[in-house]
Amino acid sequence: MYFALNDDQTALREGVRDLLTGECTPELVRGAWADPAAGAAALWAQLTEMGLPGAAVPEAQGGLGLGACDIVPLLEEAGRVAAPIPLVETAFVAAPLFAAAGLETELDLLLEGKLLVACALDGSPLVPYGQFADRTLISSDASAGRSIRMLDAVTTAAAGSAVDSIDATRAVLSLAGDRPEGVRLDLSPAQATAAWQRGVLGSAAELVGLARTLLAQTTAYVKDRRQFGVPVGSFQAIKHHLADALIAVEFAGPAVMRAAWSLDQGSSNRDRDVAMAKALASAAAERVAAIAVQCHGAIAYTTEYDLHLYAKRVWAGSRCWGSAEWQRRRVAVALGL
Amino acid sequence: MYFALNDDQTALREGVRDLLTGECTPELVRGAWADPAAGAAALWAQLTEMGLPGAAVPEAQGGLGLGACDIVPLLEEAGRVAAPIPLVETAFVAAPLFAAAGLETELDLLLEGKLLVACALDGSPLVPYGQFADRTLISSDASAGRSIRMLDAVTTAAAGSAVDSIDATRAVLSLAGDRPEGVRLDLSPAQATAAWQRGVLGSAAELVGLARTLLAQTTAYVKDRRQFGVPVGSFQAIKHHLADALIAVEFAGPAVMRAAWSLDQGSSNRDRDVAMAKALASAAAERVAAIAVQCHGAIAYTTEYDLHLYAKRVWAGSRCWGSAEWQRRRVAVALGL
Amino acid sequence: MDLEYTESEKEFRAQAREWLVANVPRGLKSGDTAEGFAQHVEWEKLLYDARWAVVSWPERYGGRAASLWEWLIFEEEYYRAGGPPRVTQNGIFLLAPTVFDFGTPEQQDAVLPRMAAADDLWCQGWSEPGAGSDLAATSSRAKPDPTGGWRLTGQKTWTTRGAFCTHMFGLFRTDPESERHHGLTYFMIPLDTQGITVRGFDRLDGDEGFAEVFLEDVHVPDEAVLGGVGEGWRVAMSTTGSERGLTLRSPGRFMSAAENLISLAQSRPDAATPILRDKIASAWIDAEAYRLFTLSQVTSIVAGGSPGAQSSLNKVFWSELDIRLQGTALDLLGQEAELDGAWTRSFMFALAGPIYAGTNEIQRNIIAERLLGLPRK
Amino acid sequence: MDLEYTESEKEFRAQAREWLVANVPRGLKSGDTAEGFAQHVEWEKLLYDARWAVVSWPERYGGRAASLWEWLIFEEEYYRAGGPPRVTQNGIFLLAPTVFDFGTPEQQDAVLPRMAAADDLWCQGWSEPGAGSDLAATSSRAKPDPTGGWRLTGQKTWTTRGAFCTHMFGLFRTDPESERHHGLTYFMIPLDTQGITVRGFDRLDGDEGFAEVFLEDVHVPDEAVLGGVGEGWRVAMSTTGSERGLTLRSPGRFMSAAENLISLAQSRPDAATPILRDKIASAWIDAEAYRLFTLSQVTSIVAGGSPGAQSSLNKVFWSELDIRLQGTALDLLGQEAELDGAWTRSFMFALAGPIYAGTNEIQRNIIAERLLGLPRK
Repeated sequence: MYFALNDDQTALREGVRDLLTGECTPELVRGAWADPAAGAAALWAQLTEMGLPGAAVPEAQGGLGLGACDIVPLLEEAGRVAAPIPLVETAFVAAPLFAAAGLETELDLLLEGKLLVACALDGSPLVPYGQFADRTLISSDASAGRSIRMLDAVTTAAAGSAVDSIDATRAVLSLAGDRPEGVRLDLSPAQATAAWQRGVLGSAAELVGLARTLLAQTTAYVKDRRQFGVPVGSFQAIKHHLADALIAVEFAGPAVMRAAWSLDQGSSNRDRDVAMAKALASAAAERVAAIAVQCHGAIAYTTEYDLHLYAKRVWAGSRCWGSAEWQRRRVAVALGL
Repeated sequence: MYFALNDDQTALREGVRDLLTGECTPELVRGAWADPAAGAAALWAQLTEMGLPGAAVPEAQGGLGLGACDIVPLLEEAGRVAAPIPLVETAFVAAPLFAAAGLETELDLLLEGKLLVACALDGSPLVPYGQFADRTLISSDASAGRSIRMLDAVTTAAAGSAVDSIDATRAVLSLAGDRPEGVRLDLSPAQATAAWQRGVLGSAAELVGLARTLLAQTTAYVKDRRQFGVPVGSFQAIKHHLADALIAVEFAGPAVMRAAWSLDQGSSNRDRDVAMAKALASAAAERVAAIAVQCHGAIAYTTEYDLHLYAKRVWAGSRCWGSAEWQRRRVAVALGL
Repeated sequence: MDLEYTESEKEFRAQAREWLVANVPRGLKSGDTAEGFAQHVEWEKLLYDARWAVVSWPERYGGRAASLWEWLIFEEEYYRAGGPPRVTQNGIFLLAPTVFDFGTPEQQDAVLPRMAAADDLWCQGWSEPGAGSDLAATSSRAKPDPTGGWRLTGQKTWTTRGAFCTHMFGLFRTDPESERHHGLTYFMIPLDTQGITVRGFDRLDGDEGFAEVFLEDVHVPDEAVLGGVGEGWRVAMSTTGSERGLTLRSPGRFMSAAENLISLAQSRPDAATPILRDKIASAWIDAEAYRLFTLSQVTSIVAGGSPGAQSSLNKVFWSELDIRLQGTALDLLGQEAELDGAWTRSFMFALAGPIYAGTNEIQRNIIAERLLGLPRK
Repeated sequence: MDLEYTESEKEFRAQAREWLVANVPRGLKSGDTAEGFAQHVEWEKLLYDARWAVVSWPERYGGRAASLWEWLIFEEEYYRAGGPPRVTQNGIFLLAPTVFDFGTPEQQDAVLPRMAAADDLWCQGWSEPGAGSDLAATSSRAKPDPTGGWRLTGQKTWTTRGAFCTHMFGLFRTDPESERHHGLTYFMIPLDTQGITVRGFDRLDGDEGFAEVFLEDVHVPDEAVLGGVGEGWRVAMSTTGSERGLTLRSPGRFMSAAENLISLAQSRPDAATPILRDKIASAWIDAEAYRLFTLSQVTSIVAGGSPGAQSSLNKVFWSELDIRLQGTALDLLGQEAELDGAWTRSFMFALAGPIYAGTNEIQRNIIAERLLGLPRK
């Protein structure tokens, strides 16, 4: 039993953290609000240099051959800086799927950092990042191992229309009406289900990262900000809000890492464990975002302050890949309820 | 529009409050723990002098002819002192039912203060006060206006066995196995439903009264009790707990009074309004009880201190006559959800 | 107990409903954008022309001398008809009660009719950089001008719709030696006065609804003072009482929102899980409980009572009810909640409820200290 | 990452499970009643004889020198097998870690084996009338006896199972001039010493589990002092750290409770509404999250770390999880929740979780101040 990252994992995580802290600044995220495609491209180029596109691709197929336990901490780092890019979808969902399905052209482009992928995996008409993604994966019931299809950018653009997300970096496309057929990927049901699970888990990891940033920013703010002659953070009510926020994050984090382990081990409980991770991560991120806004007060409400960049990513993303309630229902079923 | 008690109602309420404050002391309630029948009889004799058994019975049939708006404040007062007696069941549910069904023998005895009535109206095998009640009303689906039957004390005792409630004053009987038929009351479905609604509403009123007492005792305690060199009540966390308790009570109270009005008016929304009242009252009482325990600390845990007399009545009674969740479901249905 | 409205109140309701149904505009842009604000002002003028802008005011100021009951009825009908948020609300609901209480007859005549007609558009100048809910930390100052009137210098911020308004009210420190809530004075200031710079900035929900207001040696006449020099704290507390109390959030708004939530659920039966139906029923119950609480409060006010610290109960309850209600709507919307639509904007706006008009932390302190009598320290 | 136990740990689990399944007693009365306490002591002696009483202790004191991992495994198996609450827990989990850290070898030899064997039964003397979570307000005092040893006078209260135990540990003020957490000393006291009166009183859940302990000029030898005169605060903090941390509430207890809750729901399908199923899933998820958090904590402790203020996270989380879990059981029971059964007793006992071992209000202060670095004042 050893429930912690090993040295390699820690080093990789720190490398990615250093890169993202330096590159994916609030200014870059703000730039992506104005031009999502350009923001994503700039960041993706940096991450490609570190080999991230191929992180989950077997070494034999040109990737890094990393497992979920290696990659999930990196996705949490991406969440921490609100990386405005479909990192989960491209590197964690699509890349190993392309490898498994033998889509060599797409895989090569992806490994070179020239392909970003969007997902509409859970039957919603909405495709986050669909406005600029090079490929879109689409499935009506991936969690149950149904087929996954792929659209190219031209087909996607023709079938969809841009809609406004509260987080402009997500460049959401809406596929209303009849969806194009696209190319059906040659996958086993287990491979399709695993892709869904990676998406859910990756999304959970990002939400935990976002929650950590919201908590850190709020903690710093209430130490500094004075009201009634004392730091706001010296009021017991504020302390208890932030204690609750820390509890939410600290008990979600290990569940996310355990789900990564279950995926890597092919555990028979992996579906339950992934669902539990997302249920806790969504609930924690929503809770922390609300506490962060409340503890900041009015300044949380201005877009000149950075907080909204992270809070809106939470509100936009927490119900994607299955809301907390939806995921708890999966856990309930797994428990025989 | 006038949402307050009128002078007569206020005077009646104050009369009952004065009586109960003087008579239904914590010592009397403790006595009823040891001997529930004797405790109830002692208190019932006092209340009979004020005419309470006939409160809801038409004047033509020897009662006071009061409406729900008159009686509900009295039931709240009974809750406030944790009156160890089936007051709701006897005076608010059974008395007008006996009058409506033409059960003259029972009505006369009841008006004379010689008959206490227990209810198992919601299909549960448990009969609070069944160990000493003179009659037991029983129905499997009274809320839908199904028939109501009546058992005498001998039949009830033969069919049931005493079980331990966490609140010994409730002298619960369990009717396991086949239930005796008893006497079927000659009632219209509307009369049966109205009896159920009075029970739900009366129970809600008692819970609001209990919550008020728990809040008052806790408020007094935290003003007095010192920790870390200051009154416990000066800590912001304690203040906020008690503010939440007050909010819960203050927003449940008007809903209970409005449901009384809806019953008196025969409003088409009366079922929804009664359900809403009980949903809020149960939730408020449970919340306030938990806050009361937490703000007291260890002393809440000793039976030498009075708090438990009121908290246990809440825990014992909050799920009777329909839990908060069950009642919200009725509201949801009424709203077309 | 009498929970029926009188025939005349029912007639008032019928009139209001008829006019509102026929006249409430659809599809206005947010009143917190420049374009939307102009649309809203047009609507407010229409309201005023039909004498629905300030129903509870005396007729000479453009009202109908409506009772509190009629005001509640009007608000219910306003929101039921889908009426948009009032961009005049900071004037009508916050400044006006103070002018009625503290203004001279000349001030009342000068301020109120133009406010009702949406000719003057008022914003509040409460917050300053470094002082949010802590009104007593005001550092903007005013000094007497030797030639008469006052000279104002300082900075206000978080001024809702400040970039679009014409006038501002707020506190300034007139006694430079004073601290905290002493030595403050309440001023009413035309924003086109020389020395004032207004800078709008964006709000979380995407609208440019906030402004900073910079004042540099701004001259205002003595008539700009409301309620006496050095009396600002007492006067302002009266206004924040209004802000927290009945006036800012009438029950009609939440009842209407709860009905809309039920409609949303009915339009999405697959999304309306038993858990969400329970939350929706809760939201409706809470909105109704808020209405009932308000009715009992108004009964007491009509009988001569004053809500006092009770208004803190209102503030905490409606603001947290609103978050639960709007959050449940997002759960019904599922992934679509991320779209920049009415419900999601309402959710984000609802999160501000526990912050403005005195944070809920402060309100809970008030409840505990003034209603329950817990010790301050 | 490696979330598998080793073969030897699995073997340890199998042994523990086999013995526990064969030996765990059924139907004991509550250990907080006189009759039940005697039954529990018998069970504790059986545990000791099979060397399962103190698995993590050295073999010379009756343990198995089990690792922290093995201790977690044992706890899981203990609760899974339905093992009753340990009436020895205040000794084993609170006093013993302090004796290991601060005791002399002679004290360790004198105290630990008899504690493990349930020959000496320890209760804690923390609270005093007027001082609950405020340990530093201790006013019981000890003064040096001219002939050696100490003279103790004062009153302790809320002493769990005090009426049945043989020994007590607690703080006494040895420096009469001192205030708050200075000048306190940690004593270990046989309750049969002359001058001690123990008065049991009833607890909310009906058991007579509390006691007041009156000390009137009680003589104890110098060896009764643990960790040095005047060092009581530091020593006690080490114990309360244990109390709040890993040791008092191992995850096995909540995992077992969550499994029992699932069984309860399965046995009452009509009562298990979708809302309750969601709450049950939440309770299970939280119990599992608590287990996982603990595993990462133990990983860090095994690597030489110390949980420190992190144990406040544990305390708040398990105590509030426990209330949600037991409350959900009552909802499943419906009206039957009022019966004096195991679930209802567990619910009432769970309400004490946020109170004892330092209230959750204090824990949240610690979390905010020590883990997040918020200012104390």
